[in-house]
Amino acid sequence: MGKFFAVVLVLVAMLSAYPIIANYFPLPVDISTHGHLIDSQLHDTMLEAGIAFIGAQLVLAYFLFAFTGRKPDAPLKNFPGGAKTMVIAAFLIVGTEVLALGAFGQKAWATVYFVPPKADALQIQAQAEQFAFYFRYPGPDGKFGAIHPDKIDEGNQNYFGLDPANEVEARDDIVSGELVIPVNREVNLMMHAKDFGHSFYVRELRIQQDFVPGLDLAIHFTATQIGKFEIVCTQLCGLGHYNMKAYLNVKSQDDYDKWLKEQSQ
Amino acid sequence: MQMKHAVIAGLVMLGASALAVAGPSGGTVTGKVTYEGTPAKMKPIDMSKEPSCAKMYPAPPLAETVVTGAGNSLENVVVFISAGAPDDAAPSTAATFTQKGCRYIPHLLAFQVNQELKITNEDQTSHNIHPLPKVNREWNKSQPPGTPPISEKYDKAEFIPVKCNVHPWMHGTFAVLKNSHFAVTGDGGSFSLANLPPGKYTITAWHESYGDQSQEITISGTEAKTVNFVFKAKPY
Amino acid sequence: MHETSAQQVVHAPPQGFWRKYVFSLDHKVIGKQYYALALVAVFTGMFLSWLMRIHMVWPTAKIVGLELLSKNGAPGGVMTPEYYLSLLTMHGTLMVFFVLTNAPFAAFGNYFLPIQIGAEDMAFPRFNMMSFWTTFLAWVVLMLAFVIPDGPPIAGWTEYTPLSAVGRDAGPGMQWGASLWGISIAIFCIASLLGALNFIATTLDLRAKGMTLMRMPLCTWAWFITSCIALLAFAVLLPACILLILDRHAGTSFFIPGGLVASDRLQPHSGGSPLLWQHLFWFFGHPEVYIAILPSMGIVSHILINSMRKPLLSAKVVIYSMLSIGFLSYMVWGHHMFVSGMNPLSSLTFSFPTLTITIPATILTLIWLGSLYGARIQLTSASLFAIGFISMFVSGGISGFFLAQPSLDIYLHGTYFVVGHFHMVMGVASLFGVFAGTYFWFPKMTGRYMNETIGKVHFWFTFIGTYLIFMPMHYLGLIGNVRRYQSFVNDYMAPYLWLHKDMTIAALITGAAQFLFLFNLIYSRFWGAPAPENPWNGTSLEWSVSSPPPWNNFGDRHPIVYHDPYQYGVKGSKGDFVMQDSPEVLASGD
Amino acid sequence: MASTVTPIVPGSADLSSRNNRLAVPFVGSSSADRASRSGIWVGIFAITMSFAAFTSALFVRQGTPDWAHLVMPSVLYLNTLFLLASSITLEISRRSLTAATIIESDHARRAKIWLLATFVLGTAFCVGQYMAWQQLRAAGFYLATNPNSSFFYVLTFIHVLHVLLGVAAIVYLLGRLMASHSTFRRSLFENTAVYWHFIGVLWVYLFLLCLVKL
Repeated sequence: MGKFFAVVLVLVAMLSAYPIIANYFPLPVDISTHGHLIDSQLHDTMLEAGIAFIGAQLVLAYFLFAFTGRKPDAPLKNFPGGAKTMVIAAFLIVGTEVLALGAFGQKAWATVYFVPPKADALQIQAQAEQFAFYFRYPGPDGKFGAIHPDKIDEGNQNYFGLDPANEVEARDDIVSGELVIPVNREVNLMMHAKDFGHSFYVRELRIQQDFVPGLDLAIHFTATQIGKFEIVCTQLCGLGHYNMKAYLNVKSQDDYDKWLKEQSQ
Repeated sequence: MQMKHAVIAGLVMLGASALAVAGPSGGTVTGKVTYEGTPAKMKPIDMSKEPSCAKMYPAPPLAETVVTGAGNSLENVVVFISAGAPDDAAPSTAATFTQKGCRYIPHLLAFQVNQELKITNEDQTSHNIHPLPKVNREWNKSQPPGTPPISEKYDKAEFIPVKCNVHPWMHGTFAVLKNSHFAVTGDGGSFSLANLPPGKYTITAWHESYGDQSQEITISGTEAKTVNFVFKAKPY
Repeated sequence: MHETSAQQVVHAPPQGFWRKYVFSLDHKVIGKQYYALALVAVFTGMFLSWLMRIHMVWPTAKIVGLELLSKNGAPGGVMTPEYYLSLLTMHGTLMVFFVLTNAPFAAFGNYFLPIQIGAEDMAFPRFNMMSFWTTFLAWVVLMLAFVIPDGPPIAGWTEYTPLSAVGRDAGPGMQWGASLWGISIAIFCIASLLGALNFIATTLDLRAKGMTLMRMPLCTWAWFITSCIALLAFAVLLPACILLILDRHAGTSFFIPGGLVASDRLQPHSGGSPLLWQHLFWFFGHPEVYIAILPSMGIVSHILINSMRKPLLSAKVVIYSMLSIGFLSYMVWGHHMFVSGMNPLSSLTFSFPTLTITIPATILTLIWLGSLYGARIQLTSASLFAIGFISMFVSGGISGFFLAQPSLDIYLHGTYFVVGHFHMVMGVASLFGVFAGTYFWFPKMTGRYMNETIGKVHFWFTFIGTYLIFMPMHYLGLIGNVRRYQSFVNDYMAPYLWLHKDMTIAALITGAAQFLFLFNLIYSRFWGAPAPENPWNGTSLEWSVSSPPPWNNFGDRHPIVYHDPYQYGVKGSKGDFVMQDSPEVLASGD
Repeated sequence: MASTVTPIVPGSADLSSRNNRLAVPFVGSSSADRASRSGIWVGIFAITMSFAAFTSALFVRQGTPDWAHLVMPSVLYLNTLFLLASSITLEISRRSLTAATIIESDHARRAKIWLLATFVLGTAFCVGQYMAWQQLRAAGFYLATNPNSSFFYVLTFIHVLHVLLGVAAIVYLLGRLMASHSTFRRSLFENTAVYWHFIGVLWVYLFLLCLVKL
């Protein structure tokens, strides 16, 4: 039984690690300027964690193989060094790992959260609601109309509760169900939640940020590749959560300008 | 300008109603609903979130809050007898409300108190029907594709906004009415209420964003009357 | 003071059916009651997970008879999106509160903690009874959510505000279902506080003569530490639930900000803070993870030592590691909120203690592994699960290493990576502890052995099945598979749906295997082979009393403890072990 | 040493356990006595944690635009006096009881009277808190009026619940003292006293918190 268990453990370790080693589940293409930091961090962690995982399982397997079904009078041995080695090992190996990963890991985090957006970053407002994202561009005047929750009229496409009747800034605001941005241009996304908590997740951008009702956050990123990517909600927001998605449409500067012109008609 | 249009339209309707008199019992009220002023420009609905629906339209459909037609005619106005007529028993036939292409067909569904309401989902995606009544009981049901129609009833007269929680742009209206004398204006904005027994009535026209208007009329015998409604349209 | 004996008649021998089996003051009966409740809850939760897995991969599938469970939730047997979320919420709540908190901690703790420290009962038997019956009440209130027309809440077991706080406009189940949830959890908090209080007082003051703290068995230590954690955690969750209920029904705005428009209605609230709920909840929520896993660590150590026939490399190190885990568990709650909009600086301050927790965890693992070296391992169903626990703990624990890093959490948060992680380490691992404990202590609790053959089959299905279900979740997390989706409509998920199908099949088989365990329990309870007083040649006090023990545990005997709990691999009068309360003098030990 | 103490029966069931009679000076020997004392302290710890949670909630919640100052009802000052006084009376009662040699002694009689006073003051506090709520309502501040009133009602109400628990314990003790030649655990009396002082301190804290923050 012990031998069998050992074999199973080895198989488990190998089969669990194989898909990762063979890269059956590759990370999506990285279209952000900071993504490579996260990817390399993930790669390093995977390496260390993988070694620890396989190592532990194999050791467990070996000990099972060696020390099960022994005769009742078989001599009991203690692991050389005893507990002290274990503690020291844990502190050395894990401790250094912790510090290393902890320290390096913060770089990616810092570039996302601590570096302020450039002054010329493209200002776009994102509103998350049950169960869609809407994006607002300030229009020619470069100013956003104020949000009036009581004026929201979705049947009439007024998702933000704009008041064009009384506010000039609101009249030229462009609202789109698709996040269209120019390539290689920093975007400062101001995040507003209309009803509940939502989240903005684009795998390729390596960006995930919650929308917090009552707390308007901003996150900034630069897309480096033209194409269409999925924006999904990762924060449980109600019955349509699974279906809450939009598209990130990265266009060349010209196409983007063209699109903007069409919209402002 | 608009007035002139309306008058012409009225005359046209008079001519038309002369034929309608042929109806056997009771009088007939016909008319046309128009607007004056500039109505808000309906924006195209952005369905990019739901590709299965978006691909059903060559060009994005317009929002239906205000639907206008030739000659300033106004659609989706429900015209009904708000006073003077006795309450009618609900008909046995069901009123059907269909979700197709992530829109409500019809946009405004008028039916009677206690009349069966059948809601069907012809889309490939899950919908969620959430009427927001004030006097009736509120319910909120999802309808995955391929599930049997939802059957409901309302026991009080009310104009009920209907929304789909999953697709924010999907908005419609249930007009739950006391009696069988009602009509919803379609293309051209005209309506006709037939078989009105003689009597004094208040006839009301209701529009989801322009509110309602009422007029008093007296029907004697099988005469045909014309009633027109003109709503004030706002650009925003 | 600790040398004081706990000699006292805590309560008179139980008379009559009600006192004996229902409103019993006997910690052993109460322990069994907790176990039974957990058993019902775990099978309910498992059944819900079946429905979820089936629906997840065949969203439009008609599940026969499901419409009977809920007419609105599953019209014509096809589950609606919100009903999926209802089941998800109930699965999480049942499993976390009524299984992972009840089974390893309340059930086994109640039954064995007093016996293992040589007490005749808990310090406050009436509190003890109350805490079980309040727990039961909490369960009843929660299950009511299934029968009310509104259905169970859809906000997940974390009940994030404002979704959980605004009521009807948040969707089906959020009108009364969510209120029931809040009330149920509030009641559960009170019950757990009473229980924890009892555990602590009992451990501190009712220890038998000679039972110093360091002579307590490791599982007793685990239960003691856990009760300290629980005392803190539930004392914080209770106020949170009260405030939530007030927001829902009294119109206050603790968690609900102003200007929210849900279902086209402007919500009449202002100024509340959604993050406040998250902070309060996770201040409870993360320690809760250790409330679930620590008792299993203790139980597993206890059983491993017995089946290795030699003590661990160092019991002290294990105790200190568990203590430091318990302590650190209060400094790490923020790692659930890295991308929640919390100040990014605090994310960093939370990530370091989180990474640090891996040190005591690693020490524990190394101690377990290292102790296996040179042992005479006997593979019983119990020890199989105990060893399986180590494997699970490693697999699930290591993935926590990714999530502890804010920068990786940006990518992995809210994906199946998280689901795989906590199911393995918090869910299955601690359940392995419960299984091990059951196979190990069943003879003591009932006087009969469980069937070993069925037990082993049960183990292999469970062990392999677990890996088949939860390992792939990590992979799916890496490709950004979002959790809590009722069906995977994202374009990038299309190539991977087959994997979800396989996981569903694995889940169905593994789940089915659990009925072997259920059968084994019931069968062995009545027809199992009779077990002696000390079937596994154990050393701790529970093996010094008859199986099952008398109502006052030790009869008129007042046990006196002479040794450390784990005198194995020594020359004792009875064999290769010496029991804690046997006065024989040892060359080794103390 | 302590292990020589003979078993003790909780409650008054067993009159034979002589060392549990009031007549005998209290000895903290019985493990059950110690357990109940640890119990009360552990309980106090838990309650403290809960109110710490409420406090942190208050600190997070403050400073929002809807945060409006709340004028404390004047009766609260009186209530505070009541509760503090009740702690003193209870302490006097406890001491005279410890000094009591036999149940019928003057000490014991004094103990009863002061315990009664404690009960009266405690009840007065609860009534006073109720009046405070009435005053607030009269001033138009309801539970949901603004976060300040919300917190005030929540904190005071939950505190009063704890006070009522203490009052119940005092009533029980009174009953025991009134009944002639009854015996009960001194630890029960001691623990009640500890708990009562605790809710007194807790109230002072809450009152200051409300004064400063709300």
